[in-house]
Amino acid sequence: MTNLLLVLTKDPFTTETPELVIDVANEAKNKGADVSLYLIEDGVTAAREHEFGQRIATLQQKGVRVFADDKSVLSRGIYDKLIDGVEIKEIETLLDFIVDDYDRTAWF
Amino acid sequence: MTNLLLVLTKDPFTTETPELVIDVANEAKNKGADVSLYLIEDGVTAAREHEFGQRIATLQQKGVRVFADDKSVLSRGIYDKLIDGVEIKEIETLLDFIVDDYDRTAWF
Amino acid sequence: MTEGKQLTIISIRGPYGDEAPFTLLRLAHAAREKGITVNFFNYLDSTVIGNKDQVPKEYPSVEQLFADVLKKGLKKPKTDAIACIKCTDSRGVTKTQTEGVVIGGLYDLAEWIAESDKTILLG
Amino acid sequence: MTEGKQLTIISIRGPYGDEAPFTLLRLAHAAREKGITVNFFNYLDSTVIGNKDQVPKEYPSVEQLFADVLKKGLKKPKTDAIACIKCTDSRGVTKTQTEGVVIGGLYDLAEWIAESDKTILLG
Amino acid sequence: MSKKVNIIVTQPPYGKEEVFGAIPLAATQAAADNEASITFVSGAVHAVVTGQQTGYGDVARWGKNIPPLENEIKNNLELYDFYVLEQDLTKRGIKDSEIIEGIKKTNISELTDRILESEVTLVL
Amino acid sequence: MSKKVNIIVTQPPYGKEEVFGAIPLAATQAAADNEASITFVSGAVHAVVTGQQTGYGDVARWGKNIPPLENEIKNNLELYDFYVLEQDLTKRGIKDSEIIEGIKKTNISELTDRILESEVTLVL
Repeated sequence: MTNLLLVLTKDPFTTETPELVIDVANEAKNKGADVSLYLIEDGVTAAREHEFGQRIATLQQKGVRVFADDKSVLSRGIYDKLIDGVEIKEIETLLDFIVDDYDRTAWF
Repeated sequence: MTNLLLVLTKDPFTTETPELVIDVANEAKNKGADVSLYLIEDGVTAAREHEFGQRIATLQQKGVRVFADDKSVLSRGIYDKLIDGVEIKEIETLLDFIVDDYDRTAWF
Repeated sequence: MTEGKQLTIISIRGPYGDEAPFTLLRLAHAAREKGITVNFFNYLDSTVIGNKDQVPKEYPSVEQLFADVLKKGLKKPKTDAIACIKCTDSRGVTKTQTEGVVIGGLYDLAEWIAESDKTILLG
Repeated sequence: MTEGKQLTIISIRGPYGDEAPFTLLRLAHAAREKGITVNFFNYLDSTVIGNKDQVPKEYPSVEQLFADVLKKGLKKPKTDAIACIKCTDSRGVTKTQTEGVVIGGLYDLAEWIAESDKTILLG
Repeated sequence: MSKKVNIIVTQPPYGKEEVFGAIPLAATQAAADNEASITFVSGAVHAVVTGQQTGYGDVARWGKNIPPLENEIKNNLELYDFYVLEQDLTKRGIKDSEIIEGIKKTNISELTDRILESEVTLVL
Repeated sequence: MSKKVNIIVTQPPYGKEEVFGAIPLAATQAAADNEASITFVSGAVHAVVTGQQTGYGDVARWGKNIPPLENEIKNNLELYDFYVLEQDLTKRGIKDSEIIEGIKKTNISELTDRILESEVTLVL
């Protein structure tokens, strides 16, 4: 089973890219891949409790793990405003994921 | 009555900006302003015959004039693919509009 | 009727990555023909527009075209250009601006806005 | 386990206008601590990352931080950087790259991709 | 001649430089007797959230931190008006209680009024 | 070790440089025995339209014209695969008859397969 890490750097709605990432995450999961979503830069705003955050919560229910970059979350003042189950991580974790833990990384 | 020129440089859907421009055009028209929409750069793709083009056609029906930049249209290969009533103009026209013909220009 | 009018054009996008600097040049050429005075204020990434020694292989040279516009703008109609010092300092392009670009700041822009007939920002 | 692995990081965004160059630096610092070899390929607007004499007033200096990463990368783990020549030529920054940046091209990148364990592009 | 300068920002803070660039651009207008305002729309609405803590790592290594935009906004609140488009807050789930005190919520109707009334509109 | 390099472009042609940058990035991969492909999604789907005529004005003044991306694509069609995401074509009203011959329509399922099968995915 392939491990796929999807990294999202973009704010939802402002651009169309986050929607594509959700579509790919869903599809990869349907195909049996082990999928994680890592939010960094403006991408962390996607996990706020709102319409888009709900779509991420739906991914979580399908077994997608969701991570958010600590510095990105802090600068945007949303440390305690994310949907349940989002794991806040340091950049070292992201690097480990890319280099070691995941077979594939797609950075959006 | 204020003359307002809205210039749109962005592709619809790829970013959220074109939707804001449609909203402002509608609202300005409702408030009695004389409104025109000038499409340039990626903004010319907004006037293709499709979902977004239909929204522009609706603006036209409300009396909004719509222009498109010649060079932008040619480079994207869509000279003959725009909704009816879009007037294709050279950059000199846009400059005249900004400097002389319109009271207000908002360049998005 | 446009002749003798003054237009301020603020830019924020850099050359080649975005189409806006080409739009800037097209507007500049048109303004010259119509006798319109133009003030260019290059802000944020657009301070790279005036960076020297641009020799793009496949694109027209934004720097050369911009320098040419400024040179012709020594005579009526005037064309002036200011690059924001905080932005040029950040990017290391303060000392490498093409001839005709003056290093200045946002206070200069405020005055240009006040005295110009129209001001636009090429986003 | 990560130690001794090789990562290629392609960038396309310029400094200050976008957050990606700061992410690049954070990844570089983490890679050094973990003993990962990093190849930086600066493409399109990101060729301005290595431009000399950046003295931002309010931001950390991307150039100085990048130069520091490259200097430390002379010793194990290695850190190398190539800036794409067509992109540096376009922007006039070929001759003003900070110490440690090598001018190269897309063929170099293809080889880095082939030999690296992983490659990412910071969009 | 003094002018009304209506600044609209569309890009998200920190990810893009537009918010950071708009704030001093508005602040300096008063020096030429222009009257400025800033309206945050689209991704820029994230700029209004309180509690922004910047810094990418050890300051000794980084030289300095990125300036918190919250402070930049607060330092300018007395000088000119800040607005945020309500519909874009709602879309992104940003609650009223999160908004920096002094920033005013606005709507398309008011934004359109500002566009029609201001001699200059600048969209970043 | 040769690798599959899956390049995805999201930004509109001419307005942004990403399409222009992606094409040679893919073309050079073969030199290191990598196997490349490009998939146009979001605003980049406008790149597949035939009949692109570039030029901002008199070439004597401009030095040269912007390269037509249509030609760049055609010159590389034999070297590697070009895909375009069908749902984003539909959204923008681009008809099959407008697409440069040789570019293949694709969907989310196939794009996901390429992401899972390719050692490297690069999104511009």
